[in-house]
Amino acid sequence: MALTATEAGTRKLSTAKAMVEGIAQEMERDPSIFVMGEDVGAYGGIFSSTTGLLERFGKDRVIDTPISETAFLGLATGAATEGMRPIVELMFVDFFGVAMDQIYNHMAKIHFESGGNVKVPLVLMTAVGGGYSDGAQHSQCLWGTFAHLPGMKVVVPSNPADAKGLMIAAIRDDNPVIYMFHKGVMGLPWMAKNPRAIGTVPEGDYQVPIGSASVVRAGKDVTIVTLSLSVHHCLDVAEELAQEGISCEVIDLRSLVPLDRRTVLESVGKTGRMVVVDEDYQSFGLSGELAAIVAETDPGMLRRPLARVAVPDVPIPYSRPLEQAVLPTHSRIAAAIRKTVA
Amino acid sequence: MALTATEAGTRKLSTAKAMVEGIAQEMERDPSIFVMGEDVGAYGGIFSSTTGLLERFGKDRVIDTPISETAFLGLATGAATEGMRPIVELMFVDFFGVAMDQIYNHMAKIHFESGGNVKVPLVLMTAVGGGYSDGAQHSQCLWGTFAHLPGMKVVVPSNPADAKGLMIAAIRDDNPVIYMFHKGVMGLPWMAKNPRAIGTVPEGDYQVPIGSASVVRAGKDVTIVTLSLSVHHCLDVAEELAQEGISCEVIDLRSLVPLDRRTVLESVGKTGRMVVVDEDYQSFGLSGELAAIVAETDPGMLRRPLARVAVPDVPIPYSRPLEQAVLPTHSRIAAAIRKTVA
Amino acid sequence: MDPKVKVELYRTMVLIRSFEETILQHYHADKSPAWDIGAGLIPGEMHLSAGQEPVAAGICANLTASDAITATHRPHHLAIAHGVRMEALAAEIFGRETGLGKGRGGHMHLFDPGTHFSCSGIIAEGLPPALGQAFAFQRRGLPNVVVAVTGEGAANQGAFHESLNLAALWKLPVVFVVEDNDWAISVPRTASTAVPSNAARAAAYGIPGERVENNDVEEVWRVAKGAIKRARSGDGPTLIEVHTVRLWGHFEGDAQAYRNDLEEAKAHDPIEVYAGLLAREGVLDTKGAAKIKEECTKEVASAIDFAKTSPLPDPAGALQYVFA
Amino acid sequence: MDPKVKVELYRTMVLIRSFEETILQHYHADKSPAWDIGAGLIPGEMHLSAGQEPVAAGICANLTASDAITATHRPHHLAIAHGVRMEALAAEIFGRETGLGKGRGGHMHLFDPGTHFSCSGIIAEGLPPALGQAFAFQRRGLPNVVVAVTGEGAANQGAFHESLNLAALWKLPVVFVVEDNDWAISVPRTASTAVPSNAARAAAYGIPGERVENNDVEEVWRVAKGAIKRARSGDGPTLIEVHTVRLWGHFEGDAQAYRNDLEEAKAHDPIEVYAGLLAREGVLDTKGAAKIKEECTKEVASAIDFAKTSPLPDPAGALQYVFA
Ligand SMILES: Cc1ncc(C[n+]2csc(CCOP(=O)(O)OP(=O)(O)O)c2C)c(N)n1
Ligand SMILES: Cc1ncc(C[n+]2csc(CCOP(=O)(O)OP(=O)(O)O)c2C)c(N)n1
Ligand SMILES: [Mg+2]
Ligand SMILES: [Mg+2]
Repeated sequence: MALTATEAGTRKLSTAKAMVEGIAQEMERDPSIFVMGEDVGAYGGIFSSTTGLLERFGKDRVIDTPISETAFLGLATGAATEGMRPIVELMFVDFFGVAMDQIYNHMAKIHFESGGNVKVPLVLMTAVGGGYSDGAQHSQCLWGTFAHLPGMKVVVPSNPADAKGLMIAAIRDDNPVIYMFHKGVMGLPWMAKNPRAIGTVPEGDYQVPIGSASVVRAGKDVTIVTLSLSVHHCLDVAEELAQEGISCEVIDLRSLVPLDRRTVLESVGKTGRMVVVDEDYQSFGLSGELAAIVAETDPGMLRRPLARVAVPDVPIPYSRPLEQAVLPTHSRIAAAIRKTVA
Repeated sequence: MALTATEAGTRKLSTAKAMVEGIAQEMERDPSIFVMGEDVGAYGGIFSSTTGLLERFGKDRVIDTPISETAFLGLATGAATEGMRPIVELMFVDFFGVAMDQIYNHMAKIHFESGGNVKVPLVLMTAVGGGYSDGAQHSQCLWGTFAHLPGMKVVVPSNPADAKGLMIAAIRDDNPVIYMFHKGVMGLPWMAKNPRAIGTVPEGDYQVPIGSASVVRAGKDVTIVTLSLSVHHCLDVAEELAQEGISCEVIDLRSLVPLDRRTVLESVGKTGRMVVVDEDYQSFGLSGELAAIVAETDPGMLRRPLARVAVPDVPIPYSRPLEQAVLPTHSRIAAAIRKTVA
Repeated sequence: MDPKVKVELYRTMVLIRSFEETILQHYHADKSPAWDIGAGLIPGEMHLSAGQEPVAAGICANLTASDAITATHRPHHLAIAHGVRMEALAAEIFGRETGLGKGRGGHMHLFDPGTHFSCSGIIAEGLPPALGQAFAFQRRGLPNVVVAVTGEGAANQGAFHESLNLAALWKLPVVFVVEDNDWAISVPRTASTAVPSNAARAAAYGIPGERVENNDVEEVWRVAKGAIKRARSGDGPTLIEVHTVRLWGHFEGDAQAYRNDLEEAKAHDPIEVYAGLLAREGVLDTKGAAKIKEECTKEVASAIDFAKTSPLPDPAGALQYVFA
Repeated sequence: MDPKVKVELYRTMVLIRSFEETILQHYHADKSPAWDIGAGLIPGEMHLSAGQEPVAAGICANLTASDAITATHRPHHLAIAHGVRMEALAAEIFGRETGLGKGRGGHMHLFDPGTHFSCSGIIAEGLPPALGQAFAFQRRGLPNVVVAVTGEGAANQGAFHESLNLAALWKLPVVFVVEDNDWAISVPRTASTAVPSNAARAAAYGIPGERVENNDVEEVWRVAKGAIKRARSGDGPTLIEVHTVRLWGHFEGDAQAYRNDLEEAKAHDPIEVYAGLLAREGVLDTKGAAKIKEECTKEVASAIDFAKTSPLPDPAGALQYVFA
């Protein structure tokens, strides 16, 4: 069974395989870890987030559930309070509403309400994002919703190496961590693949610290703050705009809670311009928070108006031309950057 | 049965009574309106939002439900799609998580998904806010959560006259409207009363337009943007600071969706300073959105750093000294304003 | 049973299958060589109902366009059987401006006010709005009923319980139908449900519960008839479970590697089974069946043609319809 | 039944009532003249359990501190009967740094890892975490069980259904207990629940269901004993409903104008009823009962004293404990 495939030192994995590798290595190490969710067993996860785990760890540790998100997410919380370390999958983040009370009033709050006496170490992993015409109930990102509510860490990897390192960090964290993976970065064989969905992944056991953003491209004219699949769109646009003499610094946030304010502020302090590219809904979300961080530090930092490239407060439409019109696509990103540096 | 009490022209009502009056007048006018929720009948609503309605309109139109929020909120949606106009109560907004799928994937999206063919005219009213030691699961505001997700209007009255006018506007709106009333502005006999929780309310039928903020105090040094109970704290602080020669302009947003950008921008354009006072969690919420609105219009507008007085991303603690430390209290607001104008 | 009804049941099933086969074909036609779910004339997830036609045909033969029906993520069979305009249905699936939702909804979000048809992509969460339609009918003194359909996997979701209790409590005119196709994606019924029949769950709400075995369209028709009559006369809801079969994948692209019952399932294609029965009964001969097939194929072809020649939505309108 | 057990059941009930009466007194003591829910030494909502002591006493007599119990917004009786340290319980209610949750939780959010006690203010949503405790016990091969308690109003919440199905499916060592006190705030059971007994709902999960009538502490004890034994031996969950009584308001300050059964309820105070029985049986005479009362009063007084003299949390620590 080949969970990993080594290729002469620079071994490349898809994001999905990198996640699975991180989970598997941790499960080897710590018997209190188990994986639970809908179709995580024989199917291997609808988005391949658990492929091969059942075969490797058996059905006592890789557990298919009924379609009872409230029951099994709550079960994960309770098991965590008794010292286990569950990794539980919510198949699409869009389904959060059937179990949000468990997530938000229990998983996220028990540690606080207990005055620190009860820990809830678990990973809630969930697929996010659109772009393949899955409609209004299966295409959302919603990280702004989770980041607004205190008590859970929120991580959002964009590439295979980070996916593994953030997974290991999330598993070892003593807090509940929401791990949001975009379908478009998983490297699935049945979906349009971003070329960077396959990349070099260290073999061993390593963590990407939660709360630390990554400057994925250095530049001096404008700061692009983004995350998840949009990182790749932004890198593509940055490459293109470099030809026009525009130098973009691209920040992959990687975590929303905690948010790496310093990396953002340093960059904006340098470029004086900020474009936020966010596949979540625009208002009352990430772009706002970033604007506030700048404004409460030094509003003079921004020499040009903030630009936001996000979903313009509309449910995600099914039909392709409409969906493409509301997503943060290459052309919208490029236009926003050009306007900001003009 | 005295739903209203006239006193020589300037009739005063509590916010609760003003809401009920608005509902009752509309129910008289339109037989398709009904009221539904837990304890809305004989009890009259835990926060008196339906007092007297059962006696007046009978149990076919004022309906107690089982504790099945998913079922009865969804029922309201379905009844609305068939042309009725439900007013449905979620007792505390903190309980949203048991029914968020109905609220957010159905109520809010059906109109869009149907290409405008199916309307969902309903009012979802819900109590928000803390300050009386009700703990982490019964004290939240969460308006940022609802404002982030497209498809529903979000109104948040702060006083009796607005409460009635916004209720009538919400009932007549052809969209789902979340109507969030703070327990502390209702004028309840069993809770610390803000003096402005009782005020003059026009007798007749009038609307406060949804999406229009109100400048409740004009000033020139600093713009305080706020809503709900915090409006009153801000007015008190503004009064106090006037003695020190600080002139505060206080904006009561009244609606978050749609958001009255113009009123905010005009004021900040004038004062060059913004303090946001928000009883919801600080990050990824209202204060961010307001910062973004300014930053995307003209970051130079702000001559001093933004100040945010909100709940600092912590669940609401039970014990009084802790709760008071995290709420936007008089002293925190005053300190933030002083610092901003310094 | 009236032979005319039998033929109608058969015709409805054939019409559904013709439609689904045509969608299947178009769905896969332009996704290769590197199969991409987001590519082609019909992008996105596609949940087809082949095998479950008896549920749709048997129930909907007892309904009129004034009655409502709520379906799941797998909604086409019910939409067609209930009389949703096939052109508008097909156009929505093709994402066209002429579709039921002007291309905004897609195949899991079909709304047809004319026939009170709706569906939802969230498991069991179509039931609560169905209660509201029933409530509106009841309060207005209308004789209409609502049929609310879910899968057997969905019967373990909280919304199922809340909806049955509320409907029973208020004697709402609803018929709850569980399509038991043995699978919830890759999870077999035995791994999701603590009881062998969801009909047993009716006891938790003091309402009648019935299970129809063998994917038997006539039995569905009979049991649904009784339940719908009961609902119409104000006696409240009934819970019906139909043991049916999912002939194809959960969604298109599902390799079904987890499944060991496929051969057996294929051997129980309900349309073939019913054709055999009607032939044996002398109700419909091969020629009659062929004629029906031909008529259905034509109807479907014209609907698909309408869809394919309809305009895609103008991106300029992407922000429309958020608010009324 | 062993007379010692009987006396213990009685003592537990008296201890609970003493505690609740003392809380009641302190709660109201400093909220007048203008009664303000947020004022006084004990602010906030206060849901007391007077009348429901038989449930707590009867169940917990069968548990050890290695077993878990999950309660609702009305949790004190279960906490006390399960052996949660009364000082820390009282201190939490008074919002002190020495409380179970260092004042962060409050009376609806009590967590005691030592006795695996927890509760939640959200209706029926305490059940899913209880499954997880049971899961952990099961997977580790421990003989411990979890008792998961809700009200009869809560039995109509989706979480109830999902939890029972999952527990039955996986044979988790859980005992579900429904406290039927006839009311969910102002909504009577008949207006919320489609069946007369929640025990009937066990059929929906293929597990045993039992209803205990008359708030009978000994019958609770007997039925719970059987169910706990069953859970411990790996035979899975049981659903028990106890018909009990809410002697006081839903929360303090509730005028109960909606209620017409108050006189009758008062006449059925289970502690008086049981005292009468034990006297008739010769198990406990008036003197013995008085002694128990006195001991309990003392224990409570000392716990309350501890709470009142403990420090309030330092506001400087308000941001602590969000993350571990
Ligand atoms: C609340 C929720 N959880 C999970 C899903 C993902 N999902 C879509 S269909 C499905 C299986 C449904 O099984 P069943 O109810 O038996 O219907 P079937 O697909 O067999 O028709 C799942 C798990 C969803 N749409 N909604
Ligand atoms: C999901 C949810 N809905 C509503 C409430 C408000 N609420 C608190 S207690 C209660 C009544 C509970 O009734 P029951 O379950 O019978 O318990 P009892 O109070 O009688 O002990 C309600 C409606 C809540 N806490 N959570
Ligand atoms: Mg199924
Ligand atoms: Mg009760």
